[in-house]
Amino acid sequence: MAPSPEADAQVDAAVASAPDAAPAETTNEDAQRGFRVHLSSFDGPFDLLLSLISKRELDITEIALSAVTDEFLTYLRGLDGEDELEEASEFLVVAVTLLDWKIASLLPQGELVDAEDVALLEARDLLFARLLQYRAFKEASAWFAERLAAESGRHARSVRLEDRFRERTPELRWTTSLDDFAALALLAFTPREIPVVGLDHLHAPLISIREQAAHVVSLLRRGEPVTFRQLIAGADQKGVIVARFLALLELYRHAAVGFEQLEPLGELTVRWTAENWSDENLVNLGADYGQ
Amino acid sequence: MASEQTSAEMAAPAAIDGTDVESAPAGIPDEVATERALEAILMIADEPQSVVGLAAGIGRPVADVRRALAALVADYDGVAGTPRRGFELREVGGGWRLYVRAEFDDVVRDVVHTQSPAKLSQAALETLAVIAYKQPISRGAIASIRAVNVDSVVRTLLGRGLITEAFTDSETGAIHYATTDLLLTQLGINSLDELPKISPLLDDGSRGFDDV
Amino acid sequence: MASEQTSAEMAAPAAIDGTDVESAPAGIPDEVATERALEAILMIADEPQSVVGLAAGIGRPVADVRRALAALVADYDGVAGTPRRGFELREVGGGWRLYVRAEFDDVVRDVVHTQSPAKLSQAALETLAVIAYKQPISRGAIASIRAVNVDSVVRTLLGRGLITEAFTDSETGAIHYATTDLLLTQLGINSLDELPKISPLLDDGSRGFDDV
Repeated sequence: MAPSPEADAQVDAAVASAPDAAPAETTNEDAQRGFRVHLSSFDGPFDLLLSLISKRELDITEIALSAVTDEFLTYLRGLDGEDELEEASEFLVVAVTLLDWKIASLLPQGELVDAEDVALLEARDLLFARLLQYRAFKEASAWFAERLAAESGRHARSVRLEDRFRERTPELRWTTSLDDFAALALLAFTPREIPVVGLDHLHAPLISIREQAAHVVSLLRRGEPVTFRQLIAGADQKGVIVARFLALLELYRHAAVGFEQLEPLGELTVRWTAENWSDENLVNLGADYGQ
Repeated sequence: MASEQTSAEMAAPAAIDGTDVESAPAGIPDEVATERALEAILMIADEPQSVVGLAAGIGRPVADVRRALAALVADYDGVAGTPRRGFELREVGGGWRLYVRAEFDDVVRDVVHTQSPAKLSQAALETLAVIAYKQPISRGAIASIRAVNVDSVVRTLLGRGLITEAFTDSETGAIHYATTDLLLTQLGINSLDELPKISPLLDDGSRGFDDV
Repeated sequence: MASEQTSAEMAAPAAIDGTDVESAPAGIPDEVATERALEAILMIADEPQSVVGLAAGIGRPVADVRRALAALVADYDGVAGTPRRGFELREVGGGWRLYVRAEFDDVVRDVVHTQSPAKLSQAALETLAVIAYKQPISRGAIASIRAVNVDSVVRTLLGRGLITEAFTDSETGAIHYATTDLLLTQLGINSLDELPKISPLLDDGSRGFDDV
C-alpha cells in the first residue's frame, strides 16, 4: 500500500511535536535532554534535524554525518553512566540508519551514478519511508514499555491448587527422553540476552567489533592516512562495514584516530594519532557492544 | 468429550440451585447461581479464562456467562451500592481473571515476593513493536525494518514467551513470528485491537527490502 | 521491610479506634478500608496468612484485623443479605486463606480436569531441567537463568511432585528446590549422577538460530 495522505499527516503531526513539546513520550530524550547539532546547513536539536530530513525540508546529502558524530561524541563526554549509554545507543541506531540511507543514496551502485536517476530516487523514497517506519515503531515501543511497566506491578490471582482439586489433574504423560532432557537443560542455560542494556541491536552477533577494530588498527598503524573507503574495501557484508564504522568511533573516543574531510561528502580520511597505544587497549574495545 | 462433560455438569448447577433455594427464601435466580459458579472457577484459575471455556465448565450458554461476568465486574467495582472490593475482575490476554485492585498493589507487594524478570531493553521493545504490528513476520523482514541484526533480541523475546513461531514459509524456510497471549496479558490488554493505532504508517517501506 | 510502613501507619488506627463514625468523611469507615486491603492480600496469597502477618502487612492493630476478617467471613457467607459467594474465607492451620466454597467443588473439579494439560509445557520442562542440574536452587535464581517469572511453573512442578522444597535459606528466607525420585523414574535413571553431562555456557547460543 502506498503512503496515504492520512499517513503523512499523522507522521507530520508526530514529528512536528517532537522538538519542543513532545508529551513525555519517545522523542523527549533528544529534544529535552538536548543533544544539539551545529552545522553550516543546520543548527538545532538532533531530533529536529531528523524531523526536517523526514519532511524533506533538508537534504540528507547536506549533512556531514562525521561532523554530527564529532559533535555527538563531544556532547557525550558531558554525560555520565546510564544516560551516556542510553543516548549513545539511540544516536548510533539513528546514525546507522542514516548512514545506510546515505550509502544507498550517494554511493554509485553499479551504473546508477547519476543522482537524477529514477531508480535511485525510488530507492531514496523507500529509505525515507523506512526512516518514518523506524520512528513509528520507536514511538510504539514507548507505549509497550509503559504498559509493561504498569502491568508488571499488577497482581493476578495465581495460587497453589487446593489439594482436593489436585487429585483431579490428569496423570502426567512423560515423553521426554534423558537426552532430550539434557538438551533442554543446555537450551535453558544458554544466555538469551547479552547483558548490556539496549546495545545488542547495534551489531550483528557474528561480527566482532573488536576483530574489525584490530583490522582497522593494523591498517592505520602503518602510519599513512587511510580513507574510510579503503578501510571498508573488501568488506562483503553490511555488518562488517557497520562494525568498522563503530570501531572507528570507539578508536576516536580513545583519541587513537583523527578524521579529516575536506568537503561535504568528500573523501573521509582517517589518521592514526595515538601516542601510546598498546594492544591491550584493543581488548576492551567494543566491550560496550558486548563484543 | 466437551459435550459429555457439559451434559454431566448440567445437573450440578441445577442441584446447587435447589439447595440455594432452600437456604434463600426468596429463591435465587439462575443467573446469580452462574455468577457464584464463575466466582468459584476464577478462584482456582491460574491464567485468563475464556468465556467459551467458562461456559463449557459450568454448562451454561455463552451469553449467560457474558452477562454474569459483566455483573461480577460491576459487583466488585461497587457501582451499584455494593462495596468496591480489594480485587477486580479484568478481561486480559483473551480471558477473564481476578486481580488485586490497582490501588492495593503497593500493600500487596510487601506481602508477596514475586520475582519479576528484568526489563526488556529498548532494542527488544522496538523489535516487539515491529512484530506486534506486522505479524506474522520473518526475522529478515524485522531486520530490514530495524536496519540491524535482530537475532539475539528475537531469541530473548521467544525465551520470554512474548512471541512464538507462527509458521515456516515452505518456499524460503523463513520462520515467521507472532505475538502470544502472554504478551497481551503482560500489556494488560485483551486483544491486539487495543494496540495504539499506527497502522497507516506501516504498510509501506517494506517493499523493495529483500525478505532475507 | 514492612516495619517502616507499619510504624508510620500504626499511628492512624490508634486515633481512629474509638472514632469510626467521625473518621469517615468520604463515607468509608476505616474498618471497611481494612477489609478491602485484606481482601487484596488474600486474593493473591498462596499460603494461609496469620493474623499477625496480615496486621503487619497493612499496618493495622491485630484486633482490627480480627474484626475485619470476621466481617469478611460473614460478607462472603452472605449472612447479612449479601450474596453467598462462590468462595469462602477460612481459618486453616493458624492462617486465613480464600477457598472455593464446598458446594462448587464438582464444577471446579471438572474444570481442573479439562484444563490441566497431561503433558508438561516447554517452559515447565526447561525449568525442571534447570532445577535438575542446579539443585538446590531458589526461585529467584531460576528466574534469573530463565529470564522469566517462574512462579507459576514452579507451582506446577511442585503439584506434579517432580520437585520438592529442599530447604529454606535462613537468611534470605528463599525456598530452595530439588528434584524428586519421581523425576528419576520418569527419566529412567537411578540417580542424578546419571544425568548426561552438559557444559553450560559453552554454547554461544547461535546454534539452531542460524537460519533465515
